[in-house]
Amino acid sequence: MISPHAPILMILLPLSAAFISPLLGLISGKLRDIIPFIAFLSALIMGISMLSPVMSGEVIIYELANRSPPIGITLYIDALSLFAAVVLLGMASFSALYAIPYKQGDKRRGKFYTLFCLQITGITGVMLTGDMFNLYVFFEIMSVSTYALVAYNRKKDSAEAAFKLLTLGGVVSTFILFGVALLYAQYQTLNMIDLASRITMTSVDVISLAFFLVGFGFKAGIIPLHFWAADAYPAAPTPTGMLLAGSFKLAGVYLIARVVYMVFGAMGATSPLLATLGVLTCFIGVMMALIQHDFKRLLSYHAISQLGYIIVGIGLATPLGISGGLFHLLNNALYKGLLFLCAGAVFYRIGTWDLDSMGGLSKKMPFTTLMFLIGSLAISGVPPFNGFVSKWMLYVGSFEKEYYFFTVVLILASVGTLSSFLKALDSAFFGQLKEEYQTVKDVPLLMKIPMGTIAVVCILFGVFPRLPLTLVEKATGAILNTSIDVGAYNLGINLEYAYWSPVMMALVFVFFIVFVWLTFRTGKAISPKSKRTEMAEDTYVCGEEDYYVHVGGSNLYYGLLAPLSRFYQYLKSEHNGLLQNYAFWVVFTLILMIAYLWRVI
Amino acid sequence: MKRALSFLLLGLLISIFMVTVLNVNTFGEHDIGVGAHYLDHGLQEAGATNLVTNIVLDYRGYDTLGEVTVLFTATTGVAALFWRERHGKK
Amino acid sequence: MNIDYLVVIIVFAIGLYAVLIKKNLIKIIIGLSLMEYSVQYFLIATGYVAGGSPPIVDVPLITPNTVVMVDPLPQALVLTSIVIGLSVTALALSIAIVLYRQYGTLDITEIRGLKE
Amino acid sequence: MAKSKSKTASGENEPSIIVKSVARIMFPLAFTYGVYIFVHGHLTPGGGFQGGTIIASSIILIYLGFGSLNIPESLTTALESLAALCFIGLGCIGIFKGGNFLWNAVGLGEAGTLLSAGILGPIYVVIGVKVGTELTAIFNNMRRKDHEY
Repeated sequence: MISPHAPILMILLPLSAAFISPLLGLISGKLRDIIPFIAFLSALIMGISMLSPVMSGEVIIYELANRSPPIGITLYIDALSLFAAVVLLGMASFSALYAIPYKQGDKRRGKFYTLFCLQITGITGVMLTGDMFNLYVFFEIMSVSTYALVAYNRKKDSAEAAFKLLTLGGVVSTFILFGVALLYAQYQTLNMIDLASRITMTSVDVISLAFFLVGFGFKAGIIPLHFWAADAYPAAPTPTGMLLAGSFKLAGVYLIARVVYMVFGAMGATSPLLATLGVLTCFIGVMMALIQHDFKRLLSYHAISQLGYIIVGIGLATPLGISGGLFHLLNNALYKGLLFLCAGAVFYRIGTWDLDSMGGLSKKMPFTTLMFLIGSLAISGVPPFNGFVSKWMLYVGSFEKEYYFFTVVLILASVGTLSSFLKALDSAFFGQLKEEYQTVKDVPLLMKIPMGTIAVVCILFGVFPRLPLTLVEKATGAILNTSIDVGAYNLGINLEYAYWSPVMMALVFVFFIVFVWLTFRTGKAISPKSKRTEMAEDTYVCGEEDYYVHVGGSNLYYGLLAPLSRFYQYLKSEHNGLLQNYAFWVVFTLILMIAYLWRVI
Repeated sequence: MKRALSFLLLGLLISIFMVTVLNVNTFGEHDIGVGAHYLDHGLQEAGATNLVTNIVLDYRGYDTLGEVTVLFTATTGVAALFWRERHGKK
Repeated sequence: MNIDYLVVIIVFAIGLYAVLIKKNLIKIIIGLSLMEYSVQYFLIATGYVAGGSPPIVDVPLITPNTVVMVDPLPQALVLTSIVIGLSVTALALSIAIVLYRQYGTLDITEIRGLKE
Repeated sequence: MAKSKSKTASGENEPSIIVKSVARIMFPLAFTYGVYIFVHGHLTPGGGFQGGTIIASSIILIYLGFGSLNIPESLTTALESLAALCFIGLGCIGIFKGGNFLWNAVGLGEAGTLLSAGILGPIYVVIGVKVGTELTAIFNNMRRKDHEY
């Protein structure tokens, strides 16, 4: 049943789509628009067809040009790479479907689709390759197409974000090339398996490892290297922004797991550093998100913060921690994608990203509101949504490793996430509907399909987490080079100090929904137009009495944040938009990594 | 302040490289590893007298496909940035 | 100690210096290219074999074993990375053109619309 | 942007007669040399990238000499996409012959002759065409002065 060429087809299908779509564009615009979707979907099917042999422990090695491994290039497909590639291609298909109506009015969209296909090709190529230099080449396809996509809108901010990303990304790509060159200079081979058996961690290897850590950490957006992310995610067109925020870091995290853990075998040395940086990322990302009043920028800082969880999971280096991290990666791709699509839907209809100027959209866009609600509950780790399961695994994982402080920070960050999403919900969807949005309609069906599907998957994974976790377990097993059964940990479900059951949680949640709904129905809701004369005492807020007071996005948590103004002053002075400052942090991280690794190894 | 720190970092990086990169191997007098296969068997297996071409197009032809794609990506990106509507086209 | 690789470090440091300190967009792009070139020098240098000739078989009758040739693999890698560097430079210059049109300046310290 | 409209195609300064004649003489030579470089990429130093670059510079020479260049964008787009598809197609020959992608399945000829290296020669030709058109397209895009924003 499965084709022996399925691995290469996973890359060739999106790649050919990138070349076919400009040709088709000369004939018919309609046909060109659906080409990316078809290509990603068929590549996804290729990936799924390989699932059963790979999940049973087989490693598929595809020898390109029929040259055996150390001589030629190979594609190396184990559970980890297949897991990453399938998640990526799945999200890419949703994004491509969403892009069809979203990009309809754009006359340049042919270029957009081509770049989109190339980006997916690059990321898939990075995930499937088994050769260090080939990794660099596909890494560059991914990076260059991302630069072009971020600049695509050619507005002020997109050009600026793209230039900063390009400069820092260029430096980082050079680091990676240097790392590959250092490896080649010592071992005269580029094959990953070959290298893994030869690396002895000389002082030159440490430099090379630091280069890779900075490079992949930059792509993922670990804290001192995250500056580009908050600029670039909002600047890119929404379908890309969604992938950048959700799935793009898949590549960064995958590469950390693949190269740092599996090729260098440096798990013991690097994992405490990664976990610490992960916690910092998580915390600072949320703190920055709390003060944002641009819809997409808020989501971007949350994307950074969610990455922190994943890195903590990877950095815990225990079976439970890594599977929690990988599962969170999958969940994050899902709900982050959903949230970006909702933000895109709002922008599609009202044409602004400013939270302060929105309000009351739930009356006009009920579907989008529901989707956004599901997304924000999932990202905040509220049971029974999928975000809770992976976060729970991370809490338990860090607790078991006796990183108690990390557990506390992770939980606090979840609280911060929930509160900033309350803010976004409140300012965008609830409250009073503004006059100018009276004629707003909900989004077209083609945009609803991907949003609805992702939301359903979010709930399914939350209630029945065993389903995706079998996949995650195998991927974890590939990293740790053993066969893992997270079920042995019982998902952290039934420990002596903790207990939860996803199905029970779902039932409780449904019960409360019903309860609230019944209360709402039997009681009498006070609508803004009703005279409130029966009430014993009227609270005078301000203005006319039949208005709700709509609190803008900027100052909902004023009371909470004002005492932290010193801290925020420092954060703001670092996020100052100055390229040299960002470059300084990149080089600083490099030296920090080298110093740390020298001490440890 | 940051400027001075940047110079400091640069100096640190140079000194780190001095003690490592300079010792990576002896210039011109080391084993050539995988490369030996291309020198010994390249002509028989792939057929081109230019052995670099054998590697670029045969042994590592997939890299070249990627490289061509990077150039294509850059071209498309430049075209997207400088795109303008032609009279009566599209 | 092996002084032959010193040029790699010097060129790399000059490139990084341009990115870290220089304010002009074009100089930053030149710095990026310089960094790229330095790694390419390094790759080429690692493939060198003392007294080696270019890896091209001149007359098909001579078996390759009789001539000392340099390692051909780094040359192939450098060929690839040169084209990649060229692509990045082309895109960087285009974005710089767009930035110049939008902001009317090439000074990166004045292009700070996105902060916090 | 609108004010330079009258001079967009022809450039500000009329090139001198020397530049013009040199461009006229050099263009066919440079173009042919570029084709030679990529056709013989598997025999001599050089290859598709080098040849393509020479071809693109010969076209840029035309622009320098005559101050105008009218290459429709659809032509460059079609050429580069077709060339890339040909590359993938040549790679797929290996799959159809029972091997893996990019397998050099076509029989090798006598070493040192033009048809000696199976699919390598055609691939370099395809790359030469592709790189030539791509660099021309980049130049063509960057040189324009009347972009829309």
